[in-house]
Amino acid sequence: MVQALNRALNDIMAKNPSVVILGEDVGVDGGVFRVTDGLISKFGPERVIDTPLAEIGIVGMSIGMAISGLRPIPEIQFQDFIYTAMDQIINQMAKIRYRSGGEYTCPVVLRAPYGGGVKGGLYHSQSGETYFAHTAGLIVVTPSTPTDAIGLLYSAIDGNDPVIFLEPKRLYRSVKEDVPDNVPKVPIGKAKIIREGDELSIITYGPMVPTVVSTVQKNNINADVIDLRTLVPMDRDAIIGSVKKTGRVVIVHEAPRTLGLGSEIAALVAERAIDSLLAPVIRVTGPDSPFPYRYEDYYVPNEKRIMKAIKRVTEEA
Amino acid sequence: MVQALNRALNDIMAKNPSVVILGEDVGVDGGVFRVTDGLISKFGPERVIDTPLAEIGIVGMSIGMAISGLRPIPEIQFQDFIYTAMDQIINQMAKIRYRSGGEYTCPVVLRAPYGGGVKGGLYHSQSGETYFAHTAGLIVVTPSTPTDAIGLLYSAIDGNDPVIFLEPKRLYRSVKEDVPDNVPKVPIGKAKIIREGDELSIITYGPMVPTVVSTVQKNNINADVIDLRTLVPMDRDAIIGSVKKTGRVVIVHEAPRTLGLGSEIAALVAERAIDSLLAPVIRVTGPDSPFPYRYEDYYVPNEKRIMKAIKRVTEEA
Amino acid sequence: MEMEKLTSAEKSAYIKAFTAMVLGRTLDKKIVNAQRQGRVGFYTPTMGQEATQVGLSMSLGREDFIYGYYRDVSLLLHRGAPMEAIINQIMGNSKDVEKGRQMPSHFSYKGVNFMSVPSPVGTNLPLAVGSAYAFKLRKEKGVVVATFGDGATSTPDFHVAMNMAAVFHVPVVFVCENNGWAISLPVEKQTETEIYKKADAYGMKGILVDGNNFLEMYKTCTEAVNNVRSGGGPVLIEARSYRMGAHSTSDDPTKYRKDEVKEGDAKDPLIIAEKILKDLNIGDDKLVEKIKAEAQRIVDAKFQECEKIPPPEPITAFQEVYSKNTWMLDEEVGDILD
Amino acid sequence: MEMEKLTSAEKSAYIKAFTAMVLGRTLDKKIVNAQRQGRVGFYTPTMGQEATQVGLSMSLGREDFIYGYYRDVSLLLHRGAPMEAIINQIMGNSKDVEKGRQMPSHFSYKGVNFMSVPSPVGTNLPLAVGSAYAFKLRKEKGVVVATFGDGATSTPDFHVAMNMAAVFHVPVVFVCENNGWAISLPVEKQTETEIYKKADAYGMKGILVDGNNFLEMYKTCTEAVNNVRSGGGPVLIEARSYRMGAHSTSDDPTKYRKDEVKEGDAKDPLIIAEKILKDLNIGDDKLVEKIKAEAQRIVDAKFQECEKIPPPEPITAFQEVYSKNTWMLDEEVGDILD
Ligand SMILES: Cc1ncc(C[n+]2csc(CCOP(=O)(O)OP(=O)(O)O)c2C)c(N)n1
Ligand SMILES: Cc1ncc(C[n+]2csc(CCOP(=O)(O)OP(=O)(O)O)c2C)c(N)n1
Ligand SMILES: [Mg+2]
Ligand SMILES: [Mg+2]
Repeated sequence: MVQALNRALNDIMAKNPSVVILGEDVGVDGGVFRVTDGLISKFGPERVIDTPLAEIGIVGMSIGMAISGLRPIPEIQFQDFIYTAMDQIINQMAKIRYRSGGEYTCPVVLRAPYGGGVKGGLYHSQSGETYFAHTAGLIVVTPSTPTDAIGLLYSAIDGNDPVIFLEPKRLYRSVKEDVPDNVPKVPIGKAKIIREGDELSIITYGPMVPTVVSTVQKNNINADVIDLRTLVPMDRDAIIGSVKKTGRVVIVHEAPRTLGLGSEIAALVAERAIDSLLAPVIRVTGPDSPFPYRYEDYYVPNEKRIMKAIKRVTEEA
Repeated sequence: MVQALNRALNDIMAKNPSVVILGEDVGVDGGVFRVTDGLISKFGPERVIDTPLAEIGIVGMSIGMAISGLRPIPEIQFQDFIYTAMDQIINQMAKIRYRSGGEYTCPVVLRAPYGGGVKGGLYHSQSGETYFAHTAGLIVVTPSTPTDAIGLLYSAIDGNDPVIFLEPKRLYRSVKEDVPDNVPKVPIGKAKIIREGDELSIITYGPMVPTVVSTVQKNNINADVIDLRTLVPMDRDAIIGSVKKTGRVVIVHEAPRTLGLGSEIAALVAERAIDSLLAPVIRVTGPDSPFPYRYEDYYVPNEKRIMKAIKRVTEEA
Repeated sequence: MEMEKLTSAEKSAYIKAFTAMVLGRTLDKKIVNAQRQGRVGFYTPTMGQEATQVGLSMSLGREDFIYGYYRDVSLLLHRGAPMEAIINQIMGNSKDVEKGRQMPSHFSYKGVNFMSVPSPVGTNLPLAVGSAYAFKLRKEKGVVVATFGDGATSTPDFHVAMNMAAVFHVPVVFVCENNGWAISLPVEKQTETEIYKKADAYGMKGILVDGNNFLEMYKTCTEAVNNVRSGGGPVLIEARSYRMGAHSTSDDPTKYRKDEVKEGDAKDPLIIAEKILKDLNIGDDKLVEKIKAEAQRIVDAKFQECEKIPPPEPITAFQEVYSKNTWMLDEEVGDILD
Repeated sequence: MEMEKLTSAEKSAYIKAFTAMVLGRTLDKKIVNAQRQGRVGFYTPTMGQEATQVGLSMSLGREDFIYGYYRDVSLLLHRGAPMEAIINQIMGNSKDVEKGRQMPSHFSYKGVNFMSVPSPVGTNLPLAVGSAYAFKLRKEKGVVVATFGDGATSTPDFHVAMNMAAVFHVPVVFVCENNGWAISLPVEKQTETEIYKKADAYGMKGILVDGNNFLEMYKTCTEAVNNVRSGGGPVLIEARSYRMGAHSTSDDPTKYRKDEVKEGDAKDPLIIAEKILKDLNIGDDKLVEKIKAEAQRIVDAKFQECEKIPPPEPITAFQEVYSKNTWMLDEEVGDILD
């Protein structure tokens, strides 16, 4: 996925001279995960900007750049460090268009690696999608494959709204895929039905997608597997359509359970598909605790826990 | 409620010399809502501290004070301004005990007025409880009456965990009540069943409680009305118990719908009481938009919208 | 006062400046009164900062972009924003460009490149650096101006913006309108140093100027702005004045201060401006009175006019959250307006 | 080098200092090697900052409280934290006081008043001010020390902490361990001024010191700390050294720099310390070699010992989130461990 993102950024920057990249170590170093590798030598330090250590500045400058007509793609080195910039995100980025009566807009595409997978402990593993998804005014997307990463990035940069682009760092190097030459845009707001089945609906996204898919394959589960791709606005029709068909739901994500994205999905189901439900809606998620250095594998949902949930919803009358 | 809080703070400071208050304008001015009025002349400027304008500092200093044995009660002037301090809250306050292996603790009681009611527009009306409730390590409480405000504050200051104490500014002056001389502690984690009924369960908290109660009274609704009081950890048993009895649920809060607290409540119900459910779980909430200056009354749930929801769940088969 | 020979352009510029200051003051008092009568919801009086704002505005060009703050009424007026735009915002009526979404005093006026004001103090500063970066990258000649109070210098955003502006050497002018107070906190308790000296910490030039004197402001700002415009890098200007009114219409300053400067005092920027006009032989009592009377007439008329404008449609309160509403919002608003 | 007459207490203090530096360096290399062999998950080498840390530590008392950062290994050792505590943290084993919850290099050791290190850069600084406030309120004689890198000076927290420390006049010592780099960003691109000069912006004293020389550090810090302790208000000390290693074991510095200082160079703090010992006639080659050999022996032995310690129980990863687990967490962990 790192190479895919790098390729997409290359394309985007070559096509549009208004696009700039900024963040810590994104230039000379090429980013700590190498996503921006080589860009500075191609596009110069004016467009690939190594910033001082201040997320408020990275995000705040990006907002100002966008207001003044640029198309910034800031990088937050680890999503865990985004919170010093939270005010800029909640009170500025998400509200520029609204508060100015539509006279100013804020098309920033904010990239941030999130989730576990690098033995990073409580400060290099967080999954903070709830903080963004709850903030009206932000689009939130997350790819689960290299091709989707490119397609979503194209859509994000073509839109006119601020986008929080969450990159599952667990999948940066683990997923291999033949990426086609011409990757089409992945539309914002549309989920992908990865597999179809009748017995239950498994709803997931980002870092958990490969785990869910391999669990389903290995155990021959007859399930719809939905990769949300866009977290806000969520693809209600895909979710509700599937649940109406299967009547059983398992939601899988890595973020802590309480008010994790799963709670919104469960609420949508409880609001719109209650008549079709044949079993409790089960969430398989990270626990309501910080992310530990040791026992990462216990924190992150795994095959065993997913299977337990699947059994529970399918065995229920 | 302002007077009740002021009285409780007076008590607490008189009893425990380790308690300090800090924030913008909390001293000489007595707080912009007058909650800390008069405290500085009683307890001196060393314990009632007017700070420079920086929420990171107010929160960050409080955390350090708590680590070093004080019992700080910081005030954020409006909850909307807490986001510059979000990193301190998420990455420090909520994680001190955990990351230090329990060797250091962080008993800070962070007070912040929240919600609409003062014609404050998008930056003086926010209800950000989700941001805190999703953060493991924080206790989140919110009173709906002056007596509860005192009782919850006593519990908060007696505990050993960081508490986000959200004060519904809409109720600061609107609710009158005879507050008894000796107010008992309100236990953390326990909801209050304000009214009992059989036809449905209405779950709400903080600023929406009086609106829900008056709606139910005026329209003679035969409902359980549950005031959560503690948002984290939520009183699961009170919620599930009531839903099992009534089979119908309406959730009312002012925060935006997507990933508002209602989504967690709905998810709990969908997980644990699905067999008892006789109707969809309906959320009556603020919309997924910023809070407008004009048309505050449209943003905030009102009798009409609550009644519509009640009708919908009770008329359903 | 140095008695240089003034060109007629200079003379009319000074009269224009004085007029804007008088208009600002007159409008201010009108709104404060209207608020007391319940005709306006809220307001942050700007009295005492007219010279700071007008002097600054005189040094700027049309192409320059302003991240202002909630007291910048005289700046807006001098820069050419129609008075109606200000009053409509205060009233949040259907002609308010912000469509009644923001609290009074949170102005926006694209016609004079004045970006919509947020409430959280200091948070516009990093945006100003970003805009200035865009100007520099595109080799445009505009500069970006950020105004803010003394309280704002304590915020995280101030520090980060100053540092990044200096590191990236962008054309931004930071103007601290130091009115001595941040609600109840005097500037002496806000920080242990003089504000303009904070520039040193960033390798930036810091300038102190008398913000009560529009001519001093004009001259100092012109030099500073020209230097920024010609690639000299960012600058911090501290303009010292005094907040003559309450912090806002919700504030009661008697809780924490005696008003040290009152209208008509020698330090009142309008009194100083009047004296300048007279000393430079640009105006006399008659002119001053005429300008004041005219200002009152205009303010009264505009205010009355704007009060008749109907409120925006309720639905506008829930639009433009995105380029296209989400389905959630559409549904929710459907329910609300139903 | 001034040839003053040294007391025997001084002599042994200097030997202790040198020993701590050697231990720090030896341990550093041991861990970096172990990481390459996959025996350790991650590490942030501290090589080059030994003199800064040890000189600082020499100036402090037991009662002082430290908000350190991830490179403060030599500081911990000199202050008396057992080497096992450091290695156990690196390994996250069952004797790690943090119970394997934190990444390597995020030390905690209450026995020497060293607060658990978080990753987000700079964010400990406001905490240090709060702790210092507590000390002052209770009239205790301890001072609070916050250490951090050059990169940290750009953070919001740095600004706010410095300003509040000065306003409240609390006993806090800010020590910037300026090693020239923040990952790939050289300090010249981090900010346009020298770091110690940033103190001026807060009305605080700023001091520049050679962080490669433990004796200079010791003397400068002692004076500064004593002044803080006696109520002189906070201070900012900039100690200049050089990050001789990679930023971390995940970093490849060849992408962005040539290593300007190598082990054994004249600027290597250990070489400087050796020379000091010899110049002051405290030690000779033999002593130095003995200390080094002894250090190697200790490090090897301790490392081997700690490697045998079993990991913590999985359940410890999900405890102490609160004083008492929530029902949610209990349930979730039940499911996880089931
Ligand atoms: C981040 C933040 N914290 C608190 C407030 C509440 N508040 C509004 S104005 C103000 C004082 C601002 O003082 P200053 O910057 O000097 O500007 P002035 O009002 O004096 O013009 C405060 C504390 C806010 N708007 N934003
Ligand atoms: C707020 C935050 N942003 C980014 C990072 C990632 N990061 C870790 S260390 C570092 C550089 C720190 O440099 P400096 O403060 O000079 O300390 P040094 O590592 O040189 O000792 C960065 C950017 C972080 N830990 N915290
Ligand atoms: Mg002020
Ligand atoms: Mg460094």
